[in-house]
Amino acid sequence: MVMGELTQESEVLVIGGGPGGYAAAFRAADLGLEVTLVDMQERPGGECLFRGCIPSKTLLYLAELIRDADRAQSMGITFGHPQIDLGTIRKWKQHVIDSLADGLVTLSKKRGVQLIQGRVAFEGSDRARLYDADISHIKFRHAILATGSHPSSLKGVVFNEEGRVMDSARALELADIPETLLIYGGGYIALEMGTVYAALGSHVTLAVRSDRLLRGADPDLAAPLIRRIEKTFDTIYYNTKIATLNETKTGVDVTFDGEVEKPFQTFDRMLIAIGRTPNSKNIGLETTRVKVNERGFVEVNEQQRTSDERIYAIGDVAGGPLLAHKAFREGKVAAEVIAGEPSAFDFRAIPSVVYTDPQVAWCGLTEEQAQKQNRSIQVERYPWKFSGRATTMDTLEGMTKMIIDPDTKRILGLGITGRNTEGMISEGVLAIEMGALAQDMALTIHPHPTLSETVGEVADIFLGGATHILPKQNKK
Amino acid sequence: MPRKKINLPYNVEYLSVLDEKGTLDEKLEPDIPEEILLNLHRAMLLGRRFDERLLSLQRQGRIGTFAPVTGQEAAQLGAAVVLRPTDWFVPSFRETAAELWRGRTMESVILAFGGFSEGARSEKKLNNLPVSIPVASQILHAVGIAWAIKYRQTDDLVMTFLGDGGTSEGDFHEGMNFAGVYQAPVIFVCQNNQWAISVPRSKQTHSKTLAQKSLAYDIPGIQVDGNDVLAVYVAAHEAAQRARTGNGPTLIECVTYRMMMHTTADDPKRYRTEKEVETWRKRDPLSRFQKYLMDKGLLSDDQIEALAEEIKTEIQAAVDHAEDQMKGGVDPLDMFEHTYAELSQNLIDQKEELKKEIVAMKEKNDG
Amino acid sequence: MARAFKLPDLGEGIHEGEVLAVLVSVGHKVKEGDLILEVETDKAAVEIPSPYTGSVKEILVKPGDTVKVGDVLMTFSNGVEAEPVEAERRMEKPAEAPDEKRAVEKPPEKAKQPVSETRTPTAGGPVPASPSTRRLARELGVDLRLITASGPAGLVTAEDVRAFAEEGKQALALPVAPEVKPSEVKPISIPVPSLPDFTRWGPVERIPVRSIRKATAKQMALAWSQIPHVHNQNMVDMTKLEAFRQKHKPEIEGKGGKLSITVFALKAVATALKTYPRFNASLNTETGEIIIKHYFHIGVAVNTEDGLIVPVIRDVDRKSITELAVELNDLVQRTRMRKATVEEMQGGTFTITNVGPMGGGFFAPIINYPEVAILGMGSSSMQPVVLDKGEKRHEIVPRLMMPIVLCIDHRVLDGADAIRFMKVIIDALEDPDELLMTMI
Amino acid sequence: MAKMTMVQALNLALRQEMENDDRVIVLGEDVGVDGGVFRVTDGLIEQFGDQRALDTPLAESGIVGMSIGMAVYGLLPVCEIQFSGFSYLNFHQLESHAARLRWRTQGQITVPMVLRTPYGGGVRALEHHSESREVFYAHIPGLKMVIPSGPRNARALLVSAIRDPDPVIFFEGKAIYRAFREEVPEEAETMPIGKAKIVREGKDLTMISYGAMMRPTLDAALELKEKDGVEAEVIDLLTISPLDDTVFVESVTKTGRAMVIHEAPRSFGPGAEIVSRLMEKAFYYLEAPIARVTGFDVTIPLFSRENAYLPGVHRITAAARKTLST
Repeated sequence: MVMGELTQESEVLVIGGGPGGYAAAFRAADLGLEVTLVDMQERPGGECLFRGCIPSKTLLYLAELIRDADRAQSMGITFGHPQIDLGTIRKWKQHVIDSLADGLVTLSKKRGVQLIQGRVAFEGSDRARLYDADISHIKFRHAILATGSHPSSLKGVVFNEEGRVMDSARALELADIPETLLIYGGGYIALEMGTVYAALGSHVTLAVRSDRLLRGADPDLAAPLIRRIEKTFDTIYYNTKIATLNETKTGVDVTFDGEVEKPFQTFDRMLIAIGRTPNSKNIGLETTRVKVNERGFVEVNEQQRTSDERIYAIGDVAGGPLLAHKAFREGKVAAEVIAGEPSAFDFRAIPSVVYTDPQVAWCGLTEEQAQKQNRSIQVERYPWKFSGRATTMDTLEGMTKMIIDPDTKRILGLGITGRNTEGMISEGVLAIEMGALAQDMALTIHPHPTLSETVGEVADIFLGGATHILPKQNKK
Repeated sequence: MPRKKINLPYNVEYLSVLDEKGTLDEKLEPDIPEEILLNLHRAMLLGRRFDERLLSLQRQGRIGTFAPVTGQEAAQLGAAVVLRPTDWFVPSFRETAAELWRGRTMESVILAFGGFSEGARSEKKLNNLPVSIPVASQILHAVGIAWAIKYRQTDDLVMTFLGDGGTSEGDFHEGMNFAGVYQAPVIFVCQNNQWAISVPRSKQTHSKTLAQKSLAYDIPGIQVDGNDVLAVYVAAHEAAQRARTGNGPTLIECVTYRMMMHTTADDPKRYRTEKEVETWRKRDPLSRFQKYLMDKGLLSDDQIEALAEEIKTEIQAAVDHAEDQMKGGVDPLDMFEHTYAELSQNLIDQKEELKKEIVAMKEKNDG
Repeated sequence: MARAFKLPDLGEGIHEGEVLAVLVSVGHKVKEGDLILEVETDKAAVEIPSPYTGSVKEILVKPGDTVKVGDVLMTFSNGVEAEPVEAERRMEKPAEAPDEKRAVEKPPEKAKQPVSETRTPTAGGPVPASPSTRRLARELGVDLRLITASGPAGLVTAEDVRAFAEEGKQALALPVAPEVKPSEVKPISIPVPSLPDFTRWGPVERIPVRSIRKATAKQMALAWSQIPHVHNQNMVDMTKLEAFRQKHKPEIEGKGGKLSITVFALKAVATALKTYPRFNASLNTETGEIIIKHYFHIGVAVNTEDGLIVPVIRDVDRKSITELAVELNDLVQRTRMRKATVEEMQGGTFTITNVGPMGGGFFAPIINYPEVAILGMGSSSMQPVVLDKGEKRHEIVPRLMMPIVLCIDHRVLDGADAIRFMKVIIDALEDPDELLMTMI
Repeated sequence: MAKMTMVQALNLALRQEMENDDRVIVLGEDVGVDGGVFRVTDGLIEQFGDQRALDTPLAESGIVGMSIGMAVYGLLPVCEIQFSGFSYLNFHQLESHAARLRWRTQGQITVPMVLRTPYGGGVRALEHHSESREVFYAHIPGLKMVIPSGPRNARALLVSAIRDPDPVIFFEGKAIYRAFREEVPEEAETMPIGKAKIVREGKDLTMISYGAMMRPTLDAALELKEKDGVEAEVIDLLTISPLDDTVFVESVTKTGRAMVIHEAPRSFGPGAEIVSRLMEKAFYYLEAPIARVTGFDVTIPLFSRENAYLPGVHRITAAARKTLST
């Protein structure tokens, strides 16, 4: 266009093409609504596909291969030292992203979802302005806000293209394999990226403000992982803050404030992974009745509706756990509510999976939460050293843990650490959602030999009769 | 029956005085009074900053579509600077910087791009025509004015602007031909900014240069580095001498570049590469000229900074002033004014009709 | 059971804060999410929402106190719990456990929820039920917490939900009564049978009952169900008054007024009310008192585009015909434009409704609760009237006759009162001089 | 069937006609690489090459004159003039030649070309980008003047125009280019040129309009139904010339009341011709004067005053109520 401003009308305007956004758009289209999806990227996928979950898992899989090849030695197979070709790795990663992104484009086309590349800012409760697009305004009947979040930084630190101080997105670009890498933060992103770089040969130092890692998970679940990274990472500094940070041509100079013997150190690169900030600024929310809380998250009810009844918010920007699978569901809920269905974001368990080595996965109530709520629970653990399958794979550090309501005998939570927990956790999620009793799990036949048996057997323990463990004494 | 080469009186020159870095070719340096040099620099800086401000206003939806001039400050100002107030200035639509030089206020520019006909109004009478959006259509008006000047035997002249695209329009060739026939005191300044929206100069015409189009009409033509304000000045100065001394028209091709989009509604990424833009960014007319002035000791970084501050406040004042007027709203009934010298009965009736409607609307909205 | 509320971890390594304000008091009923405290940390002042639905049992902090994460701040009785999870923590640790705040079963806003005294919500955590069952509950607008579960260990099954919804239907009763404060009236709740599906017999359109229509519906149903109405009808000879009216119309219009029959009626009614104060009253069934009002604010029913509105003219007794003509005209105009203020709708002691201009004849208006009488007027028309000329001689003459009707609250007034009251009005209207004479 | 904006629908029409017939050539400023400034010709150069999607030099007269030549030779040129406000530079080519060659050569030489151009206001544009001058072309014998009102009929009419043996001026309303989407069938669909259409049945009043004005007209008809219980019959002309009067004449014999809505200036506008036809053919059925809701007889103002110039729902319903009350 070269002149004037064109306005388009749209039944549903979805702002942001991440997992939440495209799930919402697709669901709305399937329910017969006219959908326009606007994203700054040309293709849907968002942070998760282009700069998050997918690329990181692509790299973590490679890390796992390297580790397995190494472990194989003790089992009688010796591979040569891995030759790492960053160029090919990047190409492979890009190929993974492209094939998934192109798939989403096709799905959008086939569903009649209109994709527009551009930036959106509200101009009221029924109008949004588009920047850098052929259409300059959209009049919508409903809008679904799915703008997501971006990595938080430290005061005065800005992430830039060439900088040595990276956010998770930059770290995934794998510009090089730094000799030394400092990671600031103790969450799953910090641990996963550390695992990748350590596997590729970097000397990783981890600094975390609190006294522990992976605070969302129960300590006994995180323990095997921590034991492992204490080996693979160079150092871990607990209760440590970054006092000063200075980027030079050759490296990043850092002074630590905490339990560090050498408070002043220099690293080739640094990754800041201390959390994420919602993208709720500069999108014209002030022109709507949408309420944003003091941390920038958009307030929604269980129908994902904001305080502006035409506008819905889903995914990271709507707060809650910043996870793609939570955004997926919220997106569907918003679309269904708009289509007049009695849908609501009502769940009993959102699974969390950390793709480190070993993996950590949990869902529902954790032991810690139960204590906080001073709620009486019973906890059962199944150490994998009793699992045949775990033994065949030499992954004995693993453990399966179940949280049970002592009165109702209902399963409240499940936690697993070890290999392939990513696939096993879903059984726990279903059990909790269905309100299953420990007995239901115990009576469900699990294939042998598999790691999934451990889920059945941990329930058996509760009932006092696990096959591969001696029954506890004095247990009713 | 001979067959021989016809020697045409003119050939096409190329001129550049400052190279891309801004280093001077002494023997070509024009003798320009310091004062003019500094005013010229100020005008270029103003043109640049004002353009940037307009863009941000447009991006915030505070004004409508407009055509940016960034990158072409030298091409238009280097030429316009030779004009006297009594001369006539006949712009196309991408000469905002030159328009300001010619006395148009920034307020009026903002108002016009804000969709307010008030933007056309001017307190003092200036020998300027308003922008002419239909490409090349203004050229013939320039020739007409030039003919009239000649008829009145003053030594004023007309300077008209067009773009590379404009040279494809019939009006351009008709204008050149008339000017040649009547030896009218007119200067055709072609800002060859390489792009007519998405059509590159190479696809616009088969000719090697645009300047050579003058040959067909026996008019002197010269191609200059349009990002070299000194070269533009020299060419314009000579052309002015020619016009004022009754020696007819001149065509000046300023080779420059449209650094921004065609208009704010256009997306150049669709048809040209960022790389190309980058190579031209290195030839920025403003920094080149600044280097020249610094080498001459006429300008320092501090002075530039001070000047920029001064300009910033000036622009802010204009924006505030214009936006006050815009926020004040407009009387729709004004649309009937200036259709004719006086309202026909028909228009009086229609004006009354609209008046009633507006009242009815108001009541509807209030009640 | 009592539940303790401790200061949640505010993240970013914040371990303590100062209590700025306590936003609730003991006994205060709070819903999950209601703000209960303001705490100032070194980062920011944070408003802390209640994690429970229930009532505040005790408050253990006061403004100025410094509290540490984990300190008990207040306790709640029979709270329905929700996990307090807090945005910043989630940011710090994205893999945090789910935010169950919104997982608490809530009936969807729109759907009606059956009220039942016999069952109270089961406290403590979400009700066990499969996702599809929970969705079914939403569809049927059922609150899971109210259901007695048949599944193992209190698992609510789809069948339980359906069964409950069935019962619920019968329990559902939404007459106008609930809107009225019990102090005013004790509703005899007769269950309203649910409507049949009309589409079985042909296409239908659904128009939501809104604003004025709704208000009218409630007000009328209330009045009709509470007040035993007695009607008293009559014909008034308007011939003289009409002549008088036509004569003075122009000058009144000159003053911006409209000399309508209603204007005279206002004056006549005021006179009658002064003579018979019991018509200017309300009945308090609670205390068994009749409240006589010593002011005479008369409402005039105005038919607007959006429905019936009754603006009130104050102190009619103290105003002249001209004043009334001007005020009434202005008030009616503004009412039609919905410009009249709420105050102007309140405080009426008696109501007049004139359907004459629309050509209405006899009709029986409903008393404007809590008033005790209303006067209705129809349209005048020329009619043959038999005049008694004395000595058994009669004459049939054409006269301009207007039907009027007075409706009274038989709990406060009797037929005899009505006739007397009516007499005053008729005399006043039939003879302008009389009207001007009696006018107080 | 996919939902499309008018831009996408027009693009589909061009694409399919170009696929079916190699005589179809698209030419104009920026129609190639840029895909047209409104993207109507988007992707055509990629699919058909620069010999069938020609980026021309900047010369309207050249574009149209050359199209005439191509058509004379037997091609089917579809040229684009970027904005109707610039088509005056090519006016003489239309008036003097495109419209007359058939007559001048007594049918020996014909000009089966299409001139596409955006028209109309409502998009906050600068001068020369908002006018509605369909009568200029409708007034020229030998030209056909078509104005679609939405994605589906735009597509069908453009296909018909391309296949039409005579020169067709095809106006596209900028304001509705992307405003709304409609189901547009994949398989090529045509619509007869010179045929109006009843888009809303009614008995009380006939509303006649076309192009971008159809939306406010239909909205007004809806408001009249809801607020006044009036059943207005709405007619979409689709073709301005040759004007199909059968549909609106018949409608008016039924309703007895009529109004014409267009954004072009009132005097000598399309309304003038429509009203004359009604005088000639439905005079005795009329119960009220025929109302005209149109732009005023002034140059369409810059966009700060544009909305006061363009007929809107309020102005249309007001005129309708006036007509109905006489």
